[in-house]
Amino acid sequence: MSDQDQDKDPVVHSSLSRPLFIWSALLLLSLGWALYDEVYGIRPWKSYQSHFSKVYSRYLRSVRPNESTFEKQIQASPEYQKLDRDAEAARKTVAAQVEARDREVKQVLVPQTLALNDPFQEVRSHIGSLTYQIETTNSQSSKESMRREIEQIKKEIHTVKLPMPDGTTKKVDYDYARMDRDLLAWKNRKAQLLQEIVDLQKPYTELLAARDKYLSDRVADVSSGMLAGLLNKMDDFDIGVRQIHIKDVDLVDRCESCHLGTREPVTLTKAAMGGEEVFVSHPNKELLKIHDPEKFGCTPCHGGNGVAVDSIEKAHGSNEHWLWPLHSRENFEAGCQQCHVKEIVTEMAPALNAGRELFRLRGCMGCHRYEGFDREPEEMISVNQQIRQLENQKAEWDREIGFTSDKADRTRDNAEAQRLYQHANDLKVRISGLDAKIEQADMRASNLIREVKKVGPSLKEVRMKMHKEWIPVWLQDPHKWRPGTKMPTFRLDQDDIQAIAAFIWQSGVTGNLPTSSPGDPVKGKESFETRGCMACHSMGEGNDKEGGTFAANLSRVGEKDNYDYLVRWIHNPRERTLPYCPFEKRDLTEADYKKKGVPFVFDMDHSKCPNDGHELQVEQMTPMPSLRLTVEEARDIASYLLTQKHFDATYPAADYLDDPKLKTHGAFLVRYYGCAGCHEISGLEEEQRTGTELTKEGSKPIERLDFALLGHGAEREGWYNHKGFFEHKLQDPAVYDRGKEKPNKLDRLKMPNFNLSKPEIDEVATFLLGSVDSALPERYYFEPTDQRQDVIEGWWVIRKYNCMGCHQVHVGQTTVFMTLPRYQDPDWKDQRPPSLIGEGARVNPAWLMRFLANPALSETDTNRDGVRQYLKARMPTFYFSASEIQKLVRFFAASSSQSMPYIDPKMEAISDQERTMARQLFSSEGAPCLKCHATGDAKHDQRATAPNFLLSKERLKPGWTERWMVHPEMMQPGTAMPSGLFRREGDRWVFAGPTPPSFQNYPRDHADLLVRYMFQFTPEELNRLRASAGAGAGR
Amino acid sequence: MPEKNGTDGPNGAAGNGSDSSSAGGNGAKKRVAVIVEGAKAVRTQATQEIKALKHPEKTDLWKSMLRVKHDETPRSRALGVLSNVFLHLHPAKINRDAVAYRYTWGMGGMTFYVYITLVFTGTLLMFYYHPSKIVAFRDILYLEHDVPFGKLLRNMHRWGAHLMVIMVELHMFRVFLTGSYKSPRQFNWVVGVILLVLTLLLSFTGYLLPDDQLGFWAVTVGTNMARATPLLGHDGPFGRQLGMTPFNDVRFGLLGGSIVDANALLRAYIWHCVAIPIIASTFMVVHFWRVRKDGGISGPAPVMLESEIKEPRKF
Amino acid sequence: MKKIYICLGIVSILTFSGCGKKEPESAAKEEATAPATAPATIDDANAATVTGKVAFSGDKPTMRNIDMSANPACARAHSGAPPKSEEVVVNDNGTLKNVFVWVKSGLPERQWPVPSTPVELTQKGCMYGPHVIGVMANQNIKIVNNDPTNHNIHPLPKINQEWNESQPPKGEDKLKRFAREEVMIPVKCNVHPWMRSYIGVVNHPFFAVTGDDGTFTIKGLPPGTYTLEAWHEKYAPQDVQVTVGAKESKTVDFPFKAS
Amino acid sequence: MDLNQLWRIISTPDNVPIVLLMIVVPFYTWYGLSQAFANDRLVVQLEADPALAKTHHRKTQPWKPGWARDVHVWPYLLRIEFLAAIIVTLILMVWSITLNAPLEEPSNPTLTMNPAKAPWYFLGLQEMLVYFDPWIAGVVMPTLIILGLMVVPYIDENPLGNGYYTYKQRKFAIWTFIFGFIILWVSMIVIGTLIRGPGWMWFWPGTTWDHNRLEFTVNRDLPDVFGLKGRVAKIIFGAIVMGLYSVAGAIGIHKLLNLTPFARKIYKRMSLVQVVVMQVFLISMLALPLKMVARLVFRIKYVWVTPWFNV
Repeated sequence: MSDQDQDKDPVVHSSLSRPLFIWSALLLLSLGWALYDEVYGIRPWKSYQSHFSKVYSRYLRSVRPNESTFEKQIQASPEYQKLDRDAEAARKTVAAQVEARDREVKQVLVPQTLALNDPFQEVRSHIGSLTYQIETTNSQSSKESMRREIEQIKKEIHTVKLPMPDGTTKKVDYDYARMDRDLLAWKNRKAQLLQEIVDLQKPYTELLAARDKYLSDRVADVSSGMLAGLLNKMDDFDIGVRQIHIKDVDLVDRCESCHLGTREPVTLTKAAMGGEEVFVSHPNKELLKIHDPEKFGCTPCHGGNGVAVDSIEKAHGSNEHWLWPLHSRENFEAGCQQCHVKEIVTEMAPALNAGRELFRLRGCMGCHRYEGFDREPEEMISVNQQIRQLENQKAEWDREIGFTSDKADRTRDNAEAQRLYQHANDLKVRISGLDAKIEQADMRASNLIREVKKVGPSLKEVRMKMHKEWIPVWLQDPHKWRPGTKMPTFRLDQDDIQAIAAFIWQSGVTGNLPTSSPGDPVKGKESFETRGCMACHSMGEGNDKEGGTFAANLSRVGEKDNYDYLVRWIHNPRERTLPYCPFEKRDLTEADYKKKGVPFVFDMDHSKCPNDGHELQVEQMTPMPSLRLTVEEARDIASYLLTQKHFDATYPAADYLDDPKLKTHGAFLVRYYGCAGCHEISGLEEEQRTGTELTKEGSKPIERLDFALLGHGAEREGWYNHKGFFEHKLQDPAVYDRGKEKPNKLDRLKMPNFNLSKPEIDEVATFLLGSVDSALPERYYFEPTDQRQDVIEGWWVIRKYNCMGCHQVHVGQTTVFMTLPRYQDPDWKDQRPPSLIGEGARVNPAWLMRFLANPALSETDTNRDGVRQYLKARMPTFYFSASEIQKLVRFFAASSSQSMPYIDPKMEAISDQERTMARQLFSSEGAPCLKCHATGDAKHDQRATAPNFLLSKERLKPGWTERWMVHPEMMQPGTAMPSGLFRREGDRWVFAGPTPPSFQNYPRDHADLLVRYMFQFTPEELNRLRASAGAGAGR
Repeated sequence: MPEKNGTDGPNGAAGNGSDSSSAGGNGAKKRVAVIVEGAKAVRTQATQEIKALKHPEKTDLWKSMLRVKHDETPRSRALGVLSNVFLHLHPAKINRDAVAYRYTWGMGGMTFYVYITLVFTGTLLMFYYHPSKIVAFRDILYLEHDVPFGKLLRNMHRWGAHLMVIMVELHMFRVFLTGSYKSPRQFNWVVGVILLVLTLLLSFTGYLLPDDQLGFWAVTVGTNMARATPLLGHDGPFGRQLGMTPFNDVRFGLLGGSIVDANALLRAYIWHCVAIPIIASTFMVVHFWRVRKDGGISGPAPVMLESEIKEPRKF
Repeated sequence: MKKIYICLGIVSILTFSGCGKKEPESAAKEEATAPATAPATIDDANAATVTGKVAFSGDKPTMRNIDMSANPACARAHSGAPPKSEEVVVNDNGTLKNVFVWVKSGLPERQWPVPSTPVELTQKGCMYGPHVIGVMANQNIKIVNNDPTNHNIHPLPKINQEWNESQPPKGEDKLKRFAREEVMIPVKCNVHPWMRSYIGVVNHPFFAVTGDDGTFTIKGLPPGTYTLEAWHEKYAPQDVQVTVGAKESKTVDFPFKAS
Repeated sequence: MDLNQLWRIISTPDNVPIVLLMIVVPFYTWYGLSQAFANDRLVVQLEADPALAKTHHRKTQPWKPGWARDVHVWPYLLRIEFLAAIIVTLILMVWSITLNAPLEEPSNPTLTMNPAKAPWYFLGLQEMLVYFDPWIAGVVMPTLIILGLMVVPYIDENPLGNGYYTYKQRKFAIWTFIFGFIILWVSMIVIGTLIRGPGWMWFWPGTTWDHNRLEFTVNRDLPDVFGLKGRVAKIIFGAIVMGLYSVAGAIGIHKLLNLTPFARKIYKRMSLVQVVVMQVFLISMLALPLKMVARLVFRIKYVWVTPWFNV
């Protein structure tokens, strides 16, 4: 630096332009960055979209040749060609006429109307404005003058150049009236001509439609025309946010900005989309049809943040602080639960249904309240409350009647007295209404007592049922003794086990069991395997296990049960040793009855407490039904079951079970661990649940889920969320005790281990994850007020009694019978219990009600099945309560869209001649009906494989019967009822085989005839039919 | 451009001429000449005026807007600042060393600049925000995901607010270190303290507006202190004795309720967007005005020696 | 102006650098090339033949009589000799009848021509005949009712579609086919519970059913190593490995034992 | 060492300003003080050389005769302001692009956040809640801080150091301010942000913020330490202690202000009102660290227990 430089004032002479430039440049750069961020950085969907349009068009192009060659083949087919030719011919025949009309419209009417329209409108608007002035002016004289003016205008002549059909123009003089007239005439003429064209072309357009339908009927997925359309769409694919906006909920879902293939008409797979899973179609189009995304959006079911499109993490809601993250693959169906919360079975949600079923069957609901599950006890309380309220109301009105009458007696004014008397009378009538209400509530209460079921067996009967030594072994680890059992493994030490076992043993009731002689185990095995036991119970261990999972596996039952008890149990599982009085809160004994001098009898018909008249619990609280077996058969089965054991199994002596000192502690532990949630236990009948309520567990703030010491590890490992919490808890319920210092055993987590498999854990987790306090508005909830409500209610009953073990109740369902090896055999296949799909359309609800109450359809002859006596498996008696029967009947009606109540359709009476004809047909060799259908003849019925026609009238609905005869394979593919029995002839069904001679010249529908015959069938007619069949056979 | 305009003129005139000549005869020629003449005059005038545009500062329009000439004479420079409504807070000339960053740290000015930025972004944010429960949170999501530059806007507002608090504190730190609060600037320091408080309150009221857990609990914690106000809070000393309950104490007044709820949100919004900015702006005006009136920026002043201390005035 | 250009330049660089997303190219192509197997013709020149017989050892089970008394129309067809159950038919030469022998695996992936002639399954005297038939997938089965009584034909496949159609006495013949390989499909008649037939549906023409002499012949096999299976309705199926060269003839015997 | 936790705390968007604060406050402290020391050296030089003092321009900034003492605002100041505006905008832009403003769950009054923290600039007050009752920490203290700041110009009677950085000439003022600003304000914020975890417990940087952590501390009131039982006795005792503290503090401050001749000179210039006001504020300011020590070291909760309030 020189001196001169030093002398220069640095403040004045320094230049700032360089830093200014640099910083400005940087600022501009940052602006550019902001712009980039705005346009691309936080809009990753843009690149997804351009990628999609590329991959998708490539895919469309690759499938198009296939489709189009296929289509060309169809188009080359003679049928198509013929349709095409016909259409063309039809077009040609009317072409000239159409052309003439078209020409008139286009060349005459339209141009002329156009030419006349302007002058007409001008005059009209002038008149209009004058009219307005007339209407608004006050001066009469000016009104008059304006009216005159209007008249003048109307008379004015306008010369209009009208174009003529030949191309020339013609000058025509018009006044207003004529213009108006002509325009109207032309308009009408035009409409008439256009209609004529349509009418003329009708055959052509119809043929064209037929031709196109022929093509579309034969192209499976999408036509090549459609593909071309899609391709065009891809060509002008515009990149932009795709969003669903539902205004009233303020829901904005932009999921489809990246998931572009979701609703494409072509089914897109991962492979088709170049390995990009993000572009695949929704896997269940059916589901999307019910839940139209335009109405439901995406996130209400799937979770995630529908608004966010700036990153995958945010869009899927997996960022911190977002409360509703996307459900992961194994828990997809959690989304269903939040709206379908009232259901136990939701169609198309198998994992969720399985989760709910586990929650119910494994007894989770014994400790955890969940709205809707095990609701009977709660309902009982509310019904009793209702009864009390009604009684109070009644008493109050009663008093008021007294007061009012008194007051009326004393009043001076007649009118007033009359009013008061009237009021008193009104109250009386209203009280009678209350009585009816109370009666209903009473009935409901007694129904409810029957409906309460427990997941586990009653422990009151252990003394009669069990081997004493077995109990401690079982308590030690139920899953070791019987893998997969419902009873979970508790964290008990030896002292606890002894105390609990002792309490259970000592609190058991004793009673007299009839001693039974031994039965035949071989016969018993046969009965066990064919009567239907295996729809619920399984037999065999490990891989040999066969049968249902609804109830216990019985492979080792011989090691633990007493024979006599087992016989009683199999004969009627509902039979109790002692009735329980919920009012006195104790089991009544014979002494109670004796005191009152009443015989010691308690059953459905003798269900009142002798002491206080309250409704008694007279049944075991088990869903197990009675198969109406004879005592002999019960003995056989019991003998068979007792052979089921490990012969080398030993049980240490357990004398401490009688040690009274252990009882108190045992009682404490039993209460502490909530055993009474699943078992009926003396003294603990009214126990409350010990666990937390889980109805809204899925939306409990994560902070409230106690991860204990695992929280930080969970955060690191990425399972610090509801899913992770549930899964770990279910996997090992004690997991959150890990590392905790809890010297007192009772401080430990007490939830027992259910030893669930991974899929089971996923299913339960799905259920819990869906159990949320939904933010969706009411209308999204599936709470139908129509018949679908009956379906919801019915499913609870069906699940409760495991109807699906034997019957197919909904389409696509597998029953346990369908999986049993024995029932794979062609002969045994017909022995499977009937499918109940379409049951509502098939049977008369009044009959169904009777049948459900008494499946034997007889009070005396109970050792049989009321309808299908040929089946070895037997419809058991469930002792349904009245309301359960109502629910079931309504369920079947609703699932077949049948209106309730059912009114028998009026049926045309069958004439004698027709009856003879039908009888002849039934008994002819050509018609096989009587070969399979039972006739009541013992010998014949041995081989029968179908119900007796005598039942038809009461049991069936005629419409269904006819549809069944004509097309049984449509209702039950693979049914024993052969199809093709009738063929269509004109507009009637005609029997396909040879008909008796009397049928000649019979002009009516054969199927209808047979239906009428069946529905007017009588026992006498059956005899005649049998006789004639015998005679026919003799022929 | 001007050249092109110029050439266009005759062409147009010629076209005109040819058109009229076909219509008229001899007299038409004269008329054409007159028109051509006129067109030429217009052209020259246009050229001149366009040339004049090269010096916009000399136009009347310019003068009317800026009132002063812009040349590099000291007078013009001084006038440039003094006669500018935005710049006249500055004096025409200042202490040569005050220009350097060392002394001032620039914190005051930058705070003001950030404040302006905040007003700007805040105003834009107000277009998209409704101060009511549920909607407020949704609006933030909307800002984040829908509004063009909405995310940037919100980020700038948030970080600007934090930056402003930091800058205000540093400004105060500097003013203290340089002893600038001393006579005659004592009162401006007081104004500054008030502005500091207002800045904190601005930031605090804004904290609640997204209505998320963070803001909700921060404000809950913050306002919970108010319940312990002596005499006026129901948890404060002598509050109970004076009949304070959660429903009539000072906290209730702040929140418009006993809990942080819709009313609190609305109050925070109005304080944040209307009341405090107006108050703060007023104090800022006073603050700046006092800076000028108290003799401009305090330094860097020449150092004073102990020996030069004057005796204080005695009252 | 310059600044704007620079800025634009930078912005555009940033823009394009963000766009370069790699695309997986291959997947769509793979999809397009689905396995398209050419229809194969049997190469007579090199064809090998496998023959053999199914021997039966042990006690010859007695053939149960079928009681048709409930159905006089059926019983009449067998006046005199009551028909016997065809569950196990042991020929006089100690071989087993109605054994379905087929090439279970080892054949190249090819489409074999489906014969246009249908295989016939008759109902005569309320018995199916033959008791065991083999067809190729999509080959027609002609079902004939020669009885004066109504039958219904009810195959109970596990893989193919199940159906159950009635056929009136002397009614029109039915042409039916199964599209997928399945060994075996039992067929029954619900009206006449004793009636039973088995249909073996195979993707190729290399199968045979043993007849009265208990032998079978599988012709036209391309050279190779195959697993042959012999299936019998009562006894467990047996597998045998066999390798044949061009024009070679091999003999394979299956020994079945009474259980 | 839980680096993950440390990173989480530091990278929480709302904590970034605190990190910034931790950088800029030391920087500017150094920046200001270094200029102060330079000026002090100049003062020493000038005191020593009265002749030079007459001619010297008395600044550390360079100066040559002929240079203008004042410069035009336009362009010399405005251009810098313009540059500053650009830089601030740039910083704000980059910060806003790279870091998103926090947005947590929608507010939920039933779900308390743990820890629930006030905005960072109030964390000092929240930290004080540990040591004082809310009415002091939340109401009295802030009021005192504001008033205390306001009275500063009116009690500072030191005529030196007006308009230039200096340490020597204003030792007491600078120490007081640095103590108040850096120790009591900024470092409290830092503690509140980085160190106070769930349950407002003390977590050293690098330890895991464990929600399950339990701490056992018994805090006693000072009267209890001395075994006082009666209510009145406690009131009187507390008042006495408070009084003693005030007197001791006043004497201490008085001594401090008379430490050097220069200080004495300044002290003498102060009026009685000024002295009293200053004493009040300084004593209450000192009370905070003393109470912290009492609480953290001696586990003392309250000093003065009355039925109406506790101190």
